[in-house]
Amino acid sequence: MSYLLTATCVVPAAGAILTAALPAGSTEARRRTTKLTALAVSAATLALAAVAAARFEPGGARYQLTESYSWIRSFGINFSLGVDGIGAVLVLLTAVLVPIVMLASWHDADPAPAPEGTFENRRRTQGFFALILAVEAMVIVSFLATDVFLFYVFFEAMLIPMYFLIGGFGDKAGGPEAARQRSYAAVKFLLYNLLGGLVMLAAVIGLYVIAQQQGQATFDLQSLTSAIADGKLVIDPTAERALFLGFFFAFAVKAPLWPLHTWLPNAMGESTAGTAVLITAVVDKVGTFAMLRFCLGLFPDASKFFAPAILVLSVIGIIYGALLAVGQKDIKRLIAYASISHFGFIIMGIFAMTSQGQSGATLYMVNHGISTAAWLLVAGFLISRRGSRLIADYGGVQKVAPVLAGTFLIGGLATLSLPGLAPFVSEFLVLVGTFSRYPVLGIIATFGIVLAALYALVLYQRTMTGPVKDGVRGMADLKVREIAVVAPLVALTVFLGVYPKPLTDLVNPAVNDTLSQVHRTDPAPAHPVAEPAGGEQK
Amino acid sequence: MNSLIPLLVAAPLAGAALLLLGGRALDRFGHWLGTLAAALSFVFGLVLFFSMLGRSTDQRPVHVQLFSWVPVNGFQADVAFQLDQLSITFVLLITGVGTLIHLYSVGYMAHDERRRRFFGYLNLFLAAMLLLVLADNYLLLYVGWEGVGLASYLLIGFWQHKPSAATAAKKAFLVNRVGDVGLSIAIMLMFTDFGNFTYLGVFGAAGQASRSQLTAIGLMLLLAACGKSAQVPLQSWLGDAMEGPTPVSALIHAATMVTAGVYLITRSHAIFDLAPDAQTAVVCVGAVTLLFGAIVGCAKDDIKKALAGSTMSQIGYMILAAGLGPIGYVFAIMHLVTHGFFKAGLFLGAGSVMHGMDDEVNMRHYGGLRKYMPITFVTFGLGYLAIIGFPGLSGFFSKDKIIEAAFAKGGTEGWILGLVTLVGAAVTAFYMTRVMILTFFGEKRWQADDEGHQPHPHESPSTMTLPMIVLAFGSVFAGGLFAFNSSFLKWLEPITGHSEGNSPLSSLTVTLLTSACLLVGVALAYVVYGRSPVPVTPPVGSVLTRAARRDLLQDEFNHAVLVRPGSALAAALVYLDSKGLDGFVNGLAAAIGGISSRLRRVQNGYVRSYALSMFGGTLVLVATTLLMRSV
Amino acid sequence: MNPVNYLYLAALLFTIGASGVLIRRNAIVLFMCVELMLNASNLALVTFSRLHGNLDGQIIAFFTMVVAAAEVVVGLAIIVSIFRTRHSASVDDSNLMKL
Amino acid sequence: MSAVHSLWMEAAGANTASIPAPKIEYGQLSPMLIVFGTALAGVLVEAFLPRRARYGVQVALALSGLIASFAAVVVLAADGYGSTKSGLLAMGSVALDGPALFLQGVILLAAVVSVLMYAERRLDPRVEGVASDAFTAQGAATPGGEQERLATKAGFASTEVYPLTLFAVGGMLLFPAANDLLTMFVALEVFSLPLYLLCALARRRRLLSQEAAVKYFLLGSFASAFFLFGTALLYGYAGTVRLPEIRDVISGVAPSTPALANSTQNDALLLIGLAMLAVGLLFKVGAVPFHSWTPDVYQGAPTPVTGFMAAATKVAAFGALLRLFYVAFPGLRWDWRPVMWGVAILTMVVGAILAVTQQDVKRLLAYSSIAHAGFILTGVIATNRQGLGAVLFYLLSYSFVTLGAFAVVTLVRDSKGEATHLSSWAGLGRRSPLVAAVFALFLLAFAGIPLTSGFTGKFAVFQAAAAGGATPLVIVGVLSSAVAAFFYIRVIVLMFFSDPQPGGPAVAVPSVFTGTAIALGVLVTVGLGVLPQYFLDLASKASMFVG
Repeated sequence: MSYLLTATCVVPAAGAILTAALPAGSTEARRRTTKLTALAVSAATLALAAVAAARFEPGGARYQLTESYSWIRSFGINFSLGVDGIGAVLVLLTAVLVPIVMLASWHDADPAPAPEGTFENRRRTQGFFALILAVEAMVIVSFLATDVFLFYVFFEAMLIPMYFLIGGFGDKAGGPEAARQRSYAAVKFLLYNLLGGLVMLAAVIGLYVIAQQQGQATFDLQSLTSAIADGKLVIDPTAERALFLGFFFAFAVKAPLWPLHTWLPNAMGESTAGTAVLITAVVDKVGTFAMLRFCLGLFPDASKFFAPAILVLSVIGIIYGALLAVGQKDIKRLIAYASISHFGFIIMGIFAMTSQGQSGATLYMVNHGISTAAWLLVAGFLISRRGSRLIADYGGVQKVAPVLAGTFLIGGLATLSLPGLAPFVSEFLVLVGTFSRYPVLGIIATFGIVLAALYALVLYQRTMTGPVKDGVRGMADLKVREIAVVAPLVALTVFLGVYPKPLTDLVNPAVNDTLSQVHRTDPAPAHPVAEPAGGEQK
Repeated sequence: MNSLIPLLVAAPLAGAALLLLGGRALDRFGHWLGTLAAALSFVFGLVLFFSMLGRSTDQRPVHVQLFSWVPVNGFQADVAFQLDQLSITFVLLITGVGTLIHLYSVGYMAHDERRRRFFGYLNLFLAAMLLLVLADNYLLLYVGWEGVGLASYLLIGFWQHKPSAATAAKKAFLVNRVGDVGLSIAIMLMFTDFGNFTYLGVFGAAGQASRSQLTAIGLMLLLAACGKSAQVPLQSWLGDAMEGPTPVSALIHAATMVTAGVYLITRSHAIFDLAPDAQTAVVCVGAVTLLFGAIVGCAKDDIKKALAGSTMSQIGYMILAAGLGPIGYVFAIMHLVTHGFFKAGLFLGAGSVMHGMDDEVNMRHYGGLRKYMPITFVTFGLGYLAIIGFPGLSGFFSKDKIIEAAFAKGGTEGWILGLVTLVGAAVTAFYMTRVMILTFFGEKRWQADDEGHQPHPHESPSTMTLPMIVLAFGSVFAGGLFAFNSSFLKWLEPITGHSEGNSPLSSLTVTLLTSACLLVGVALAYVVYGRSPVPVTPPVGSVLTRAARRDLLQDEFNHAVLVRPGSALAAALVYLDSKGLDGFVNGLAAAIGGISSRLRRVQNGYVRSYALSMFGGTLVLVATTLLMRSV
Repeated sequence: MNPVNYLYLAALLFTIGASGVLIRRNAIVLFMCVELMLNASNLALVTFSRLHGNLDGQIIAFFTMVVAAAEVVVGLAIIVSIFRTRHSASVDDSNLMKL
Repeated sequence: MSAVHSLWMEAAGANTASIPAPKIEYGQLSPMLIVFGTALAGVLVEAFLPRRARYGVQVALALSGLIASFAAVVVLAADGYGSTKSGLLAMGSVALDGPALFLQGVILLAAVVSVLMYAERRLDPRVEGVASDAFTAQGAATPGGEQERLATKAGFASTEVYPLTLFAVGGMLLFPAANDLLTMFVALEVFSLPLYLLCALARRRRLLSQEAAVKYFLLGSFASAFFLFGTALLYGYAGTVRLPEIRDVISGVAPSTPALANSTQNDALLLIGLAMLAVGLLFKVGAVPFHSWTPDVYQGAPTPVTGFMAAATKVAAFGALLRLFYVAFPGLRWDWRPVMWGVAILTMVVGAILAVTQQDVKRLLAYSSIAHAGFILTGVIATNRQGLGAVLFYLLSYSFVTLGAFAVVTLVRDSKGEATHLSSWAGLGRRSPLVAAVFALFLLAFAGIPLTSGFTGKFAVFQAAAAGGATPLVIVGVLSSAVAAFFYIRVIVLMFFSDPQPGGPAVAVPSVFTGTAIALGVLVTVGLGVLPQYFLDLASKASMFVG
């Protein structure tokens, strides 16, 4: 048994404790030590994640590098980790984004204008970076957990550091009103997700009880799924549907799926750009990831039963999110609604239950993470310069800060899934995968790409073009640190748009396995091409 | 040799990357770097062309697979190129005209501080356009398709500080996106029908598919073509796109990108040939746009917008021809190429005029420029003759063939189409003559601008005139060259197929009719604009004129049908989201709070009421316990 | 007399005691009502003891008396101390804490 | 009449013949005996030692007594009691089994922590040069009167609280172990009476303190009366007050006197008796609708006493409730379960909803304790072994979180003593991040966030309830947890995201006593959240009643 996966989880966790314990103080040197420590820890995590992904053999078993330690024997709970293709790419995404977020948030946690000697001035920096690392550790455990309970625990526990990140470290601008909005957003985030988690808790318990009654008292995902597949564990359809809904509700809140999305614009709007990236690019992905791994794996029949309804919701989400993004006046809320639209695509891809849809959805998680991070972080740089989130306060930025405008445009183009950039590949796969089974939904969803162009370009047009507005005049272009933040994201967006094969190779076997769990095969083409030019790959 | 094919795309792509990422260091020579990249690509194209010429007909198409792009179970998308007669034709047009326009831009953009970026965008456009025509499958074509859209967006909005330019760019992208939906759906349909979306695979299996499936695919492809080629109903962006620098209008919005729709339909002929209903739709779109663009072109005072209307109309010809099926494919492409020459020449001429007139675009402020800009006048004039189809010049050969083909469609349909194309030819002659007269003839009408600055019309520098001269050559001779011995027909026939159709009129009759229409158009224009001085402020004009000035109310229509309801919907949803969904949740929280504060009153602090609640509770407990037993 | 009647009496006394707790204001009276309830229980216990023919009930009754005595000690101490402060033994005056 | 008489005579004759000499298992009863003995010693200390020496001696005595008692519990457990063997002590009136030992252990630990909080003398500013604790100088003195001032000046201290607490602890130890209703009643009174007194002894806000005492006393004795009457009715039904014997009578294994069948042995007696016993116990656990004393008493009592009550009383009362339902009335499951469902649902929902609008920390915690009583009740209702183990575990985790939370409440002070109004807690996280973080941890544990003991307990209880077929209860529990989370989070928001009020309360630096109490709370909260297996095993092994 290798300890690689445990190390990948433990390093950021230990790093979080270490960072939190670093000497307090508001001097520049102290703060820099803190930041560099945290950055080093996240880099180490990235290295570990990369090693894990490299050691993963796409052709091999579904879960690899598995580790298992008894945790709570009474309930059959183990600390079991294992990585499959889907988990691998998402862990990589997390590990890549965290250092970038840290670098982007370099000064976000510098002492706020707070009274001398208060917490803000002494421990703010340590707190911020420790919380980020804590989130990273918990997210990674969630992606690697092969024990339902273990997953649940970290799925829920990550709310707490996220909550403090949202509520404690907002935009610097704004007075008491901003603070009020921020704590409202944090509470809303926590309550929504907590409610989701509690409903899931009921379902987790229900699953365990049913399994226990049939002599399968375990939370081990693989044992459960194989028992379900072999018919050793039979859940009656009503119960299965109820359990499915319990799980799905939690994931749909976190993902978020329309109409459970309303916490996201608040949370993303009020938090720092870095935190917003963590929310939308990393934490929310746990929700969609879990739909793919847990909902489909544990409740195949219920998944199929509810798939049409979920697809309808996700299509509504696609259009609704995009339309709301069009109507926003606030840059970050606009991006948040855009994300809601994108999550609609991801969920649609998952529940279309085709190889293309699910591979696409998995890629979408990664690509959306990268591209939205780029868009959002540049937006954050912009906002930090002007101190306003209102679109109307900007105009003509392109003239004074061309690099900023250029990267912002690339982020926007990635968001609207421009072919050649990574999100296109995944979005098209999702659309094709959905269309081949549900043509009408596929067509409606396709119109989401028009709306995506609308909100992305309108945002660019209003903020970056036109005559230079007063508050924008003299705005500095991106600094070296900021370019270092955006450059890797842009590079990844382009690279994965042109050559996503490394990811698809990882993801495909896991998707096949998931589809076989739900007993679904892709719809066959009506008139298959006798000799396909590309050659089938099985 | 085939390894040159990827380089066709790679050269301008590398140029774009270098220019866009390179930083200020490249400012001094970046424009030459960009031009070099374009020229290099052109050279590669020529080499490939001649090597293709050297092969027998069935050996000409070549196929290069670069790498597996998106491998997912059952879904294989490769980055692979297919170079055949059709694509090499486009390659040469794109890189040839492209190189010329790069050269022209060196002069035209000489004073723009962001010239390096401009060349970067131009190179990006070339790369995307080449990808579009070289792709061997629809998904890769889609990449190029949107890539040119992006380049077009960037270039239309190149002068971003002008709100009008930024708006126009956004509009162009959005309207194109609607078309892209069509392309997406078409690819999805192909995937579900055939499990494949390579040209080879789809065309090979098309015969087995039902007519309705093919019609659906065809219609979706048509939608895509409408977006990119500014055909009705997605035509509205092209006029606004003239906000971009003139070389852009010449390259993208006249010679190459906007013809991508024609390419798409011709390329997909295997589908359209089996879907007559889709073809009918194509023809209708072409015919309507042909007239629509021509009418708009008649009313515009902005020289570029007049030319844009003309472009729309000419592409309408091509689309119409492509919709005719094997009768018309070759001529659609032929007209496309000749149009590429003369329309690019015309736009460059217009740019040259603007260059000399301090960016004045209103033709009513021109007049008598032939004396000031002789080269521009001559090259523009040759382009003018070519486009109206003056016998012997390029446009004559290609347009004549299309009109013939329209008649050759046969039946009532053939007559209607033939007449439409003839009327179109007359209107073309009218509005182009109008442009010619307003710009180069008559009295000078230019005025000082607000700051009292008088324009001093002058001939453009040689980097600008040289491309215009080259294109003028093309405008004059290309058509004859193609028509000679039906060389173009023979060249493309293996790819597109060809049939003569059964024209009720002889070829000569058609030529005579066309010439007559041409004469009528020119004469009419002369009567209206040539004989009396042109008013500087436009007369009110008839209802039709006023409507035509406003692009036949297309924007008003879009606004009323799409934009206004759309923004109302968005606003309503924003309200609903905060008051409805969010309000529900907040209301729930408030309700719990309300219940809580009501319930709290029970806790009134009096021992006796606590005791009462306990006593009551006991009674209930006892009662229910007893009740449970009796039930 | 049928011993069961004692049971009815016990129930009646208990109810009277409980009602007293609900109705009376004076803390001492309230407390006496509680004592009445305890004594009603004692009566019931003794009666049942008699009916069952074992001594357990009677023994319990003794315990109850002791407990009641202890309760008096504690209860009166509390009531007296609060009376000293407020000069009132009305339980309705003690409602500083509510809601 | 004569038949009855002869029966009585015969029975009496049989009894007199077989009366054995009372046999007391001193060893097995040692936990209780040690505590009672220490309490008596404490009384003697009060009587004979000079005032100045009393504080130190009493604290040392109480702590050592409690620890010795805990050691006795551990020895008994190590001896196999509670897991492999069990016994009936003192002629069958006291049970020595798993739940009893486990809960006694928990009660003793809670008592140790409480005594540590009692002993805290650094938080309150020194009054006239004399260190002072949470208790009034002289309980009998009128609040604000001359006598009180003099007593304070003289450095008096209510060191009686230690023996009082020990008596209460002794009663609590007996309560869950009581194997007959009489013992149970006596134990109930033994631990209640000292608590009534303890409530009245606050140094600050004595009016509230006295009011709390009087309310607690009156309502408590009211509830005891119900309990006693219930005892009487059950005795009437079964002819015995031994729990196992009552069970046998109910199940028909040991029929009672047949002659009584018509007059007394009918189900009405049984059911009414059961309901009334339940009332007495539900009052102690603070279940709705018998909860109304909780907020007022929790608020008014001195905070260390509140902590002690909230933790230890709940443990003892649930122990007795479990024993009652599991030992005496398993046969009546189908009668009491629906009723208890209703009580549990009401308790969870009302507790959670009422807490939403609270403005006082102590009242908030009181309502929270009500909601938690509801969660624990779901485990009681499970009526399976898992449920029993889950309840035991929940009680362990809950008592430490509660004690920790109340210990933190004692630290936050302004010039008038503890600042319990929530508004004065605004921005606490900014002034004293550590204290606020610890309190936040306790709140999160209350809310049942994973990786805290609260989550493990909640999971165990709900899981048992679901396995016992009480799925709707689980769903209600989950939803009311969500509502409950709302007010816990509100406090966290207040502490961390609100701006501190100028002149708001400061956090006093505690002595080692309170420090230890809080540290223990944190340790147990995190420990039972992250690595609960050992204690789950312990609870699970202990979950077997004797009898």
